[in-house]
Amino acid sequence: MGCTANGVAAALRAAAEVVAEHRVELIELDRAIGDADHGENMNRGFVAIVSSLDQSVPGTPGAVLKLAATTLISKVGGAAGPLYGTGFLRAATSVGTESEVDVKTVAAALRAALEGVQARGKAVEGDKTMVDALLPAVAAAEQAAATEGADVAAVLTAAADAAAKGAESTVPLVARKGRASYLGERSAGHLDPGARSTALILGALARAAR
Amino acid sequence: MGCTANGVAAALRAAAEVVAEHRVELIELDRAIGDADHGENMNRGFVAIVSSLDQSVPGTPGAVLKLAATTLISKVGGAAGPLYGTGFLRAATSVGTESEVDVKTVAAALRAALEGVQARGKAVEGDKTMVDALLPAVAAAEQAAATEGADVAAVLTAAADAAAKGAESTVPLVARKGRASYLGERSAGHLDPGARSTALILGALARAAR
Amino acid sequence: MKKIINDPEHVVTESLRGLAAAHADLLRVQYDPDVVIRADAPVAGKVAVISGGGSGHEPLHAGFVGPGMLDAAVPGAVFTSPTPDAVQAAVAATTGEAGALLIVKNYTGDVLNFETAAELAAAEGLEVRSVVIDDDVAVADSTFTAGRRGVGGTVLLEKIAGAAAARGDSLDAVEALAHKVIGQVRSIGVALTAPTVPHVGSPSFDLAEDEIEFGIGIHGEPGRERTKAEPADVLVERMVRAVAEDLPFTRGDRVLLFTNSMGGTPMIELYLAHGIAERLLAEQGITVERRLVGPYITSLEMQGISLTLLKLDDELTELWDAPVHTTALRWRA
Amino acid sequence: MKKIINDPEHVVTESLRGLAAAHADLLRVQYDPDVVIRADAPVAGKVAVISGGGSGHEPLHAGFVGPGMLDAAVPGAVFTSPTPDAVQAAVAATTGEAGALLIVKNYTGDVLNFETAAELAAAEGLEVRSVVIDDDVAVADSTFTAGRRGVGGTVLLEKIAGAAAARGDSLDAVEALAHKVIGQVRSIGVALTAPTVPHVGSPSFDLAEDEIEFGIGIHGEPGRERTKAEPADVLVERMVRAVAEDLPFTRGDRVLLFTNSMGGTPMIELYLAHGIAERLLAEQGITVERRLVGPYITSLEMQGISLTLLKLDDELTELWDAPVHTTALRWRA
Ligand SMILES: Nc1ncnc2c1ncn2[C@@H]1O[C@H](COP(=O)(O)OP(=O)(O)O)[C@@H](O)[C@H]1O
Ligand SMILES: Nc1ncnc2c1ncn2[C@@H]1O[C@H](COP(=O)(O)OP(=O)(O)O)[C@@H](O)[C@H]1O
Ligand SMILES: [Mg+2]
Ligand SMILES: [Mg+2]
Ligand SMILES: [Mg+2]
Ligand SMILES: [Mg+2]
Repeated sequence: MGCTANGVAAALRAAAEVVAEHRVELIELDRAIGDADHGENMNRGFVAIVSSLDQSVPGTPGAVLKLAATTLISKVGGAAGPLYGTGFLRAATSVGTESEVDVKTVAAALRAALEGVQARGKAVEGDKTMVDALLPAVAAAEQAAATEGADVAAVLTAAADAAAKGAESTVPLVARKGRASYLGERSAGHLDPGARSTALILGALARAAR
Repeated sequence: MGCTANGVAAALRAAAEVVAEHRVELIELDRAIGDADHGENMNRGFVAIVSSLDQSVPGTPGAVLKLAATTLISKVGGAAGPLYGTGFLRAATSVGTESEVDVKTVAAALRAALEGVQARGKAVEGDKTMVDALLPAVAAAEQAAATEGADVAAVLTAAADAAAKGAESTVPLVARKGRASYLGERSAGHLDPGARSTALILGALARAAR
Repeated sequence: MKKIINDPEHVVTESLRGLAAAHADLLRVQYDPDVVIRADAPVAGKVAVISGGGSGHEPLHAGFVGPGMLDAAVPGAVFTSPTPDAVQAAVAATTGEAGALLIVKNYTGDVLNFETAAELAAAEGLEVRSVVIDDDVAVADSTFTAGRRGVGGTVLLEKIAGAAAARGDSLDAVEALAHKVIGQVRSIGVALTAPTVPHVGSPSFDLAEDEIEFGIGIHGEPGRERTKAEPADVLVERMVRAVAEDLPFTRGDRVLLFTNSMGGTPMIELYLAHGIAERLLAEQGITVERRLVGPYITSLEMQGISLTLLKLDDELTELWDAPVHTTALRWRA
Repeated sequence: MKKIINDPEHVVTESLRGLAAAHADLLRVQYDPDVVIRADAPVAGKVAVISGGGSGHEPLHAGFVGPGMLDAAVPGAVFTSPTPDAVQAAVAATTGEAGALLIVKNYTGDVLNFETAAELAAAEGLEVRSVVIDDDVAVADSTFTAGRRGVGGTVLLEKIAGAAAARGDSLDAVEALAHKVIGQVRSIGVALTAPTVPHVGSPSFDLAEDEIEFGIGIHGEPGRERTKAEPADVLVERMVRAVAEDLPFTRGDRVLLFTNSMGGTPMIELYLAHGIAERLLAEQGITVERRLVGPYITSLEMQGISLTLLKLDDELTELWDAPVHTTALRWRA
């Protein structure tokens, strides 16, 4: 149960590992319909998060998430940097200064992250972006959180599963936001790299929480 | 027997055809140890000679050779332009204003051409240049010209055969002149493009003379 | 991949070291975050003109830092927009009372990162505005998409905004001029080969030996349409038509024609294409009054070209002609 | 082969049309034979400085025509030296009482064609001298071979001879200066890929994905040695050593460092290499006092770079700094 600051830090380390493992895959996905940097961008950001955490782990879950947010904003660049950065920042704000997070807090943090991403990027469902992974993830998390006896792991697992499905659902879509939109019809038939990274990260967080 | 002005013109047309046919081969030979333009250069020159001859054929063999010389000088460029140009120019001067050329005149013209090429390019036998084709050709032509009853065709055929052998002899040589010399030892194992074009042209002249 | 680099991760920073060593008279480089700053910045009383974006498009933007053009350039990782803190560092090093104009190419990443930086700068009491250039006619425009990309027009915009700031225009005036330029500049690009991003190691897309990408972007994003290679006369005519019909440019217009190499195209081909474009425009009664020919906004080693047309008037022409002294553009200085 | 051309046979002439259209203020072009001439030539009382060679090395030489540098450039076919009548036409258009200096790169073809042209000009009573530049240390020198090639040093020579002529030096003086430059300039090149000559249609040589040519020429002639690709630090060190040891350049020397792209190498790599060279020279106590970084003598789309070192003194530095206004080099004008 990773709900303390250390638990969140461990979950972010797990996410960093998954991002590193999938760096080339994300580059290749972005190469097909973008500019071939998404894996490099995300990996640069998460490597920086881990090295920050190696220095010291902030005292609360919210502070850890905020550290992740500012690191992503200042290290990733591209579209993903501000979008993920804003998402983590809103999640951090939503979590506040509590020393432990529960299922409700987690679900609310995910909702806040989604709202942040949408506020910054203006993407709606079906635009073939990370929103297509994050939006069903939030809905699933909220549903799980409302279930009797659910723990954080269960909530994140529900979110991760929904994100994975959501990511897959981007394949047939024609992109309307981000770099892939320049391709018009030619963007159909490819998995969106940002949706994939969202699913990967949520998957890692869920596994870490178990 | 191509010894009148028209005969020389016809022989030059034959040479132009052979050069055109072997354009790519000469480019490829030059690509291996030079800069891949010899076939293009020679072809540009001989195409120009033919179009000059199409306009009008000068009155004497010497004048035809001079036309070829000035055309090569002004159209070919590279090393081959001035070298072949000088060769043809010296040959023209050697032939003088006679209206027909005989075996002696032909042999002397070839010798003059060789001397011109060597005066301009300073190459000696074994430097892996056109001299390695032209030098044995001259010797063979002089020997044939001294033979009882030899005609111009026989003299040119002897020159062409010797040139072909001379060209082949450049394969193992390390170049000491021209662009191939930059390659040092790596120039060995390749046929010199200029020696090959010399052999081709003499071959065409000989066939035309028959 | 064969490149003259060490570790792909440090390629931008190591390249900036060479830039700094070569042009100490013109610029200085701050590292981590990496920013290229005009040597004599901040220039008192002058609006700072700042641009930036992913690296790999050199000389854009760092090659345009200097008197008469940019006060700072913010290079991101290769093909990746820079982060807000880097943009902020550029603002901090160059911006005084007169404020700053950020010139942003219209890509989601650039827009978001520069937007965040502008907010942070505003929070520190600096007057910072941004303009977004989106001159690429290859991309269908719509408020429901990311919109058109910023490409070749950026170079012209940076020169003209820089000249306006240099002559002492206010931030309002420089901003208004920038909007005017953005309103009347259009570009189209074509690629014959793909670039190779150092950290990727293989070409950004695959093109058959007889194929070209028409409407290519500058990041190796595949273009709008893949077609057969064509003779220069046919290709350039398609390009001129795409640009000239978009604004539309019409008979009697005075224009600046910018024929740009994407990096790997030899000058001999670039001038050949430029000559065709000049001829076609003359036939349409469009007067080419100024021109720029060369590799100014590139995509690493990609072979290809872009054409940019900017409608001129007396003021824009005067600003274009004004002295400029940068590593890549220099005249009357 | 994918190129932005029409018929390979007309690529040079069609490219010159674009050049002429783009830079009518600086130069004019005469066709058949093709010659690029400074717009205001002949300049009364000035020694004419003329150069030329095969095309495909742009901006060399036509990009250096203009006040302070060349009076005329003679472009041959791609990678093929021009013919004597073309050189003669350049002389005729630019040369008066003060005479002309022909700057010839040391290739058999160039030397022979320019030699013939000089003879023809002399026969018409014009005073025409030629100097042959041979700065490429990759080639072993000997009077029994074609000798060293003329490469990057040519750009520096054209600038300095042009500046000397512009300040009113006599033909003797310009010639002497040219010999001085030739005596103290050295270059080395490296190729990562091969160029493709339009009329050939396939690359001039084949390099494996992990190979480079060390000591490459500028015509796609294979270099002296084929080696494995190396990190930039290692490669540039080999290059600096090859050049610096040849003259030899020693501690305390003041030099101009010219880091040149062969055409296809992106600026980001070029500046990276330049930075390494600056560092290595500083470590050796050699003071880099002037620098030139960019694609100035190229080999079509070949990827690769060359390094050129010129030993400076006050006079050469002053001539380098003197105003120049050409399409490719421009300062203080
Ligand atoms: N407006 C947007 N809203 C939400 N997500 C977006 C938006 N634009 C792009 N993205 C996401 O960002 C991903 C690309 O990130 P990345 O490759 O790192 O940045 P860039 O596109 O700048 O190269 C896309 O796959 C998509 O999921
Ligand atoms: N100094 C020389 N003397 C005689 N022949 C030479 C000399 N230099 C070069 N050649 C000949 O010229 C040929 C190359 O001609 P070409 O490719 O047309 O010119 P370039 O070398 O200028 O590209 C060589 O194969 C060689 O036979
Ligand atoms: Mg991307
Ligand atoms: Mg050749
Ligand atoms: Mg990117
Ligand atoms: Mg040649």
